[in-house]
Amino acid sequence: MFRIVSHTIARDLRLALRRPADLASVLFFFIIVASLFPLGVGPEVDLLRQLAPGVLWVGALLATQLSLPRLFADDYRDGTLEQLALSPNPLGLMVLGKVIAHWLVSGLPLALLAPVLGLQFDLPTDALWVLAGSILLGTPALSGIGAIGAGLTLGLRGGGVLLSLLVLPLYIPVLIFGAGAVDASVSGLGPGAHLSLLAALTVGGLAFAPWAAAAALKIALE
Amino acid sequence: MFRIVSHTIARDLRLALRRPADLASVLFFFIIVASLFPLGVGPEVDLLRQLAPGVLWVGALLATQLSLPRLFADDYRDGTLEQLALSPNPLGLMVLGKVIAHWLVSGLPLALLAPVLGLQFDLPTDALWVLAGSILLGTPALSGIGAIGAGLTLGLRGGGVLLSLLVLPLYIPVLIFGAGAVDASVSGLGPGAHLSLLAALTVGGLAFAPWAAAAALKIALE
Amino acid sequence: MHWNSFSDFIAMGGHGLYVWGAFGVTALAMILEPWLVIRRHRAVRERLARQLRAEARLEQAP
Amino acid sequence: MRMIHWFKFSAPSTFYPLAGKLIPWFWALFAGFALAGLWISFFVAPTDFQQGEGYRIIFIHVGASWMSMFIYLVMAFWAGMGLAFNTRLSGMMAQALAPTGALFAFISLWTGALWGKPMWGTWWVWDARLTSELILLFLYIGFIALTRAIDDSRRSDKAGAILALVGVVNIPIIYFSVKWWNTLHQGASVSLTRAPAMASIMLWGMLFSAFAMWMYAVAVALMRVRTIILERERHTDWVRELLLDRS
Amino acid sequence: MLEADNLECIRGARRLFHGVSFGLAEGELLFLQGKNGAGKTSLLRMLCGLSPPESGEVRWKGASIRKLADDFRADLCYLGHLNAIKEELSPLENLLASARLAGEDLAADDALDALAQVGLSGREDLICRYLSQGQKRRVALARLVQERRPLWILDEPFVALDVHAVDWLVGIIGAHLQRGGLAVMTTHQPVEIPAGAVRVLRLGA
Amino acid sequence: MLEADNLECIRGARRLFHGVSFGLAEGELLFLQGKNGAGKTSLLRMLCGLSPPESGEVRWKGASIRKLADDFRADLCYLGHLNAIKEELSPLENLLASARLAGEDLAADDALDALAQVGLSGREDLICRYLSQGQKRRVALARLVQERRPLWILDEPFVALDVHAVDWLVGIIGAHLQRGGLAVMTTHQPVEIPAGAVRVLRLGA
Ligand code: HEM
Ligand SMILES: Nc1ncnc2c1ncn2[C@@H]1O[C@H](COP(=O)(O)OP(=O)(O)OP(=O)(O)O)[C@@H](O)[C@H]1O
Ligand SMILES: Nc1ncnc2c1ncn2[C@@H]1O[C@H](COP(=O)(O)OP(=O)(O)OP(=O)(O)O)[C@@H](O)[C@H]1O
Ligand SMILES: [Mg+2]
Ligand SMILES: [Mg+2]
Repeated sequence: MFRIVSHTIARDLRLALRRPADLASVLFFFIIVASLFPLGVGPEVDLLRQLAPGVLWVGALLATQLSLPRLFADDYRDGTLEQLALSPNPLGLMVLGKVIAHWLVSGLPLALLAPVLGLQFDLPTDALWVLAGSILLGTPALSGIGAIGAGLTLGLRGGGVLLSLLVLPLYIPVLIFGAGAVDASVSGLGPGAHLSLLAALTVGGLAFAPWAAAAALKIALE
Repeated sequence: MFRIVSHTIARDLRLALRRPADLASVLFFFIIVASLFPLGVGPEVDLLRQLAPGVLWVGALLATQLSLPRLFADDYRDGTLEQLALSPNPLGLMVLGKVIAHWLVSGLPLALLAPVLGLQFDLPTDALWVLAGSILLGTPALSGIGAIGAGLTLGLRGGGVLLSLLVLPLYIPVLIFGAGAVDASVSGLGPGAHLSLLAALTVGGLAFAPWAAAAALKIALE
Repeated sequence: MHWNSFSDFIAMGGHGLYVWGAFGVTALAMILEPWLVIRRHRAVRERLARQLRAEARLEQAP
Repeated sequence: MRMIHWFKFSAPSTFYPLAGKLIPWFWALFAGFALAGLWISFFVAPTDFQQGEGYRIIFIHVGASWMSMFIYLVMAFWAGMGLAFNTRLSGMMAQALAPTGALFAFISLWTGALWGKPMWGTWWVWDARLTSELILLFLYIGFIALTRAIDDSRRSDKAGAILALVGVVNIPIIYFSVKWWNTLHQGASVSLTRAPAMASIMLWGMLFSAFAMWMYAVAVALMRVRTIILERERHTDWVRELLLDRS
Repeated sequence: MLEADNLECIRGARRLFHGVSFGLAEGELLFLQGKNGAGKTSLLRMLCGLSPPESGEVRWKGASIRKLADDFRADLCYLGHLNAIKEELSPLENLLASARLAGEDLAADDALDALAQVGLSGREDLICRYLSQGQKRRVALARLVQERRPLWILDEPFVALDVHAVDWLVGIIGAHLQRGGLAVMTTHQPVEIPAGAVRVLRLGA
Repeated sequence: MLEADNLECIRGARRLFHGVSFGLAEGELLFLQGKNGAGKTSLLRMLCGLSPPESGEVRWKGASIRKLADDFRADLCYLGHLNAIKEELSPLENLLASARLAGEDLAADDALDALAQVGLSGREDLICRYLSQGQKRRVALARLVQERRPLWILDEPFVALDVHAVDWLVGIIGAHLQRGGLAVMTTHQPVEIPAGAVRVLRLGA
């Protein structure tokens, strides 16, 4: 059972490494989004500091979300997904593997990068740590929920945009608790409560989402 | 010469109408981004009003940008692009047609929707008009520049994210002048200068971009 | 010469961290880059030579 | 006649050994300029009465900023030559320059940030010049990412060329941003038309370090282009001879 | 072993086929014929359990494949119109990855051997995007070399292959039947499978 | 009319072919042969001007196709491995749109007629996603019915077609040659084109 998960992770990671441009590009998208806002909003430092948690979390969310359409699309297009569905292992486990691999190449690097961008917004050091932590905790839930959306929109033309439509509303709780944690830390309250809610979302998401996504995939293949 | 442009527009519009989900999704993405920010940032009205031009423009920009990867990808995958390149008409004109069609199903509806979202941020009426006008004027440039990026990244795996990386930096002037126009109108200065700069960008973009994009497409097909 | 001592020189009138941070990272980058380039050049030469030798051998022994 | 010479040297097989001979000279020039520049920056230039010792960052900051823009222009020039005349070497030059240009853009940002903290009290402001320099870095990275993502060298040269040419518009924006927008960042203090606004010794320091960086950029780019030439020309007879003889 | 009982397939307003029944025993090949659009692909996907029949049932070893689920799939090897290979992996990596994901262990040597058999020696490490149409198909077919599951379902396996490759594939399928395997296959090209019992089913008028 | 002069093709480290030269006159068919990966598709794309040859030149009516550019393309009809049809348009819409984008006017009646000839009557308005593999290929081939340009370049046109459709296509190509057209074609299936001069070019050892 764990072997099938780890094989899937290994394969997906290898594919991801085969095109390092992808990984880099998710990160740069994050950087660019985080840099667009100040340009649109204007350069006042105080205003920007207030905005920072929201902007960075929205950026992380959009960056994750951008890489979702390809979670299953490649496998679908070239027929691999059919083969996976026909393999004698539970499809849910393979989806779990794919979700974990997706997190490793999106959520994890985003969490590492976020504090650097936080500096641009002049966030205090404490808040930077909380920012990284909250993104680390929250992104697995994003990958999991995203997998459901990616499964449901698979093979639909314009799936990419439809996908955002389905997934972003489900991302809102993660966004609220995530940005909330950083806000709380900036304003001197402890971020603990928010972080534990985030952790709960992630555990729930990872336990439940792969199976829902697997069901969606089976429908897409019919 | 104009016939080939209009034929291309007609075909692309028909395809777009065949999947109305797409059009709807661009709009909903815009709505969702514009609604995520208040959630991430918090509900103070004054703060939000200050943010509005930037957030709405960034939203419009990301929404346009999201629909770019499919500008040529479908035609490439199913072989239509080869056929276009082999047709005895200048490829640049067909690209121009595709760019205009893209604008008609992305930029135009965004401009119509933007004032409604502006209301959510409590923008004054004048500013709402300027917002709609600036988006109307600026988005053709976005579609044009986007076409270059879409052509350059065509057929590359992970092209979608690479595309954002290439295109978003080039979008920044449009963003600055666009959001600047709204800002200027909010703060009582006239938006005229910003708007004419936007118009200049658009004219330049539409005159030049299709040919650059066509060159990129020919390279992708080699 | 307006430095009274070596520690004065390091302190840079209180801005030592900034000045040395700037010069240090620049120096580091300008050492690292050529080093990487040279290393890659050597690796490429070796790899290509190996490949070409293998090819030559294949051609000689049909 | 000119043209013939030009095409002769733009043949990779003649350029490769030529570059090999030139590289040491550029390193030597680099060393000379760098020593002179460093000497001026630390031992000749006086303490600034306003900014204290912190201003010594200027000696790298300005040079790196200039080079980051200049290298982009050169890169775009090569790229355009490649598109127009279909010379193989041009694309290789463009690709060899990009990482060095990106490095200088990064150094400009880094030193600027380290200067900004003591001077303006913040690492970063969203000022037009700073922002456009950041965009320049993104453009370099975009160019590198694009050319790496395409593995057919001919295609990647052409695609990169289009991107480089499109991105050129950013350079005047960076340069004139201080004039166009009223910003925190310093305006141009070196100009050909009017007398230098700063002490001439500082000007010399900046010029020396900028020349050092220039020589450095040429040397590194030549080294890199030699690697690229080898990789791309590995099937030609001259590379075969070159590699099989020596090793 | 494999039984189809009164299968019906409806697509849109069209009834593609109905009352399709057959039984297939060990060592037998079912050759599905019919003109373009007759419903061959649709029937094969039904036999795999990918799409449910409108009415009727598919049975494997006497039990419904819906119920058997994973147990049925463990006995099945399906090869569709699409190749199921990743364009950015090499043939070798593709073969290893697909074996692993199907829950099997394939040694690298065996994989190399299989690739050599399908005529891809020298291209084991070239990414598949650069392969020709026929070479891509060969990568997909290389799976069959080591495949020991009893039921093969092949949808136009000969497409894009040159004559040598067609001969090779015919041999592989023959060997599979000899071992007591079952196969269901479609193709528009005239081929001769040198095997025991070939049964033919024509779909459509 | 069509001349290839000493063409060379390099892909990655491999020289696929070199010194390929031929001339093709009116009413002649060039039958390109070679095993999978020999470079047939690559050569056809070169003849179209889609990818430039490493060395050598393609000439049409005596002038280089690089120079002729649009004038050459106005005489050319290319049909590749891919069908160039939109899955969300119907066969009729596909046919009309592709004719228009190629700069030709096709009357709806003629288009319907062409679709009927390729055996798609009754499916003119079904979107192409639902068509079977062979039916999609037929939509792509329907272009040829009305096609009067002199040079046809066809890359494995018979793939996925059933026997009837193959016969029909053979007839269409024959008629084109009879009219004085030129054609270059590859296929792995054995077919007989009933036409004047068939020249054969084998790529690869
Ligand atoms: C990350 C932050 C910064 C960036 C990206 C940046 C960027 C640049 C660029 C691109 C130039 C060259 C443009 C030209 O010569 O016209 C430049 C020059 C210069 N910068 Fe900065 N800068 C930054 C921070 C600073 C700071 C904090 C200061 C000092 C308070 C400063 C002072 C100067 C000066 C004096 C010049 C030379 C202007 C001239 O003589 O032309 N910069 N910078
Ligand atoms: N929604 C629909 N409405 C009407 N007909 C449909 C619909 N969906 C599919 N069809 C028809 O169902 C058939 C599907 O056939 P299938 O793909 O199984 O054919 P096939 O026998 O495999 O053909 P080929 O030899 O071309 O591969 C086609 O004739 C198609 O036109
Ligand atoms: N980068 C590369 N490195 C090495 N070989 C390559 C590269 N790109 C393509 N090739 C080879 O070039 C050939 C391309 O062949 P092409 O597609 O023209 O073949 P074909 O004759 O049409 O074959 P098929 O009958 O299978 O369609 C293949 O053999 C492929 O392996
Ligand atoms: Mg079929
Ligand atoms: Mg081919």
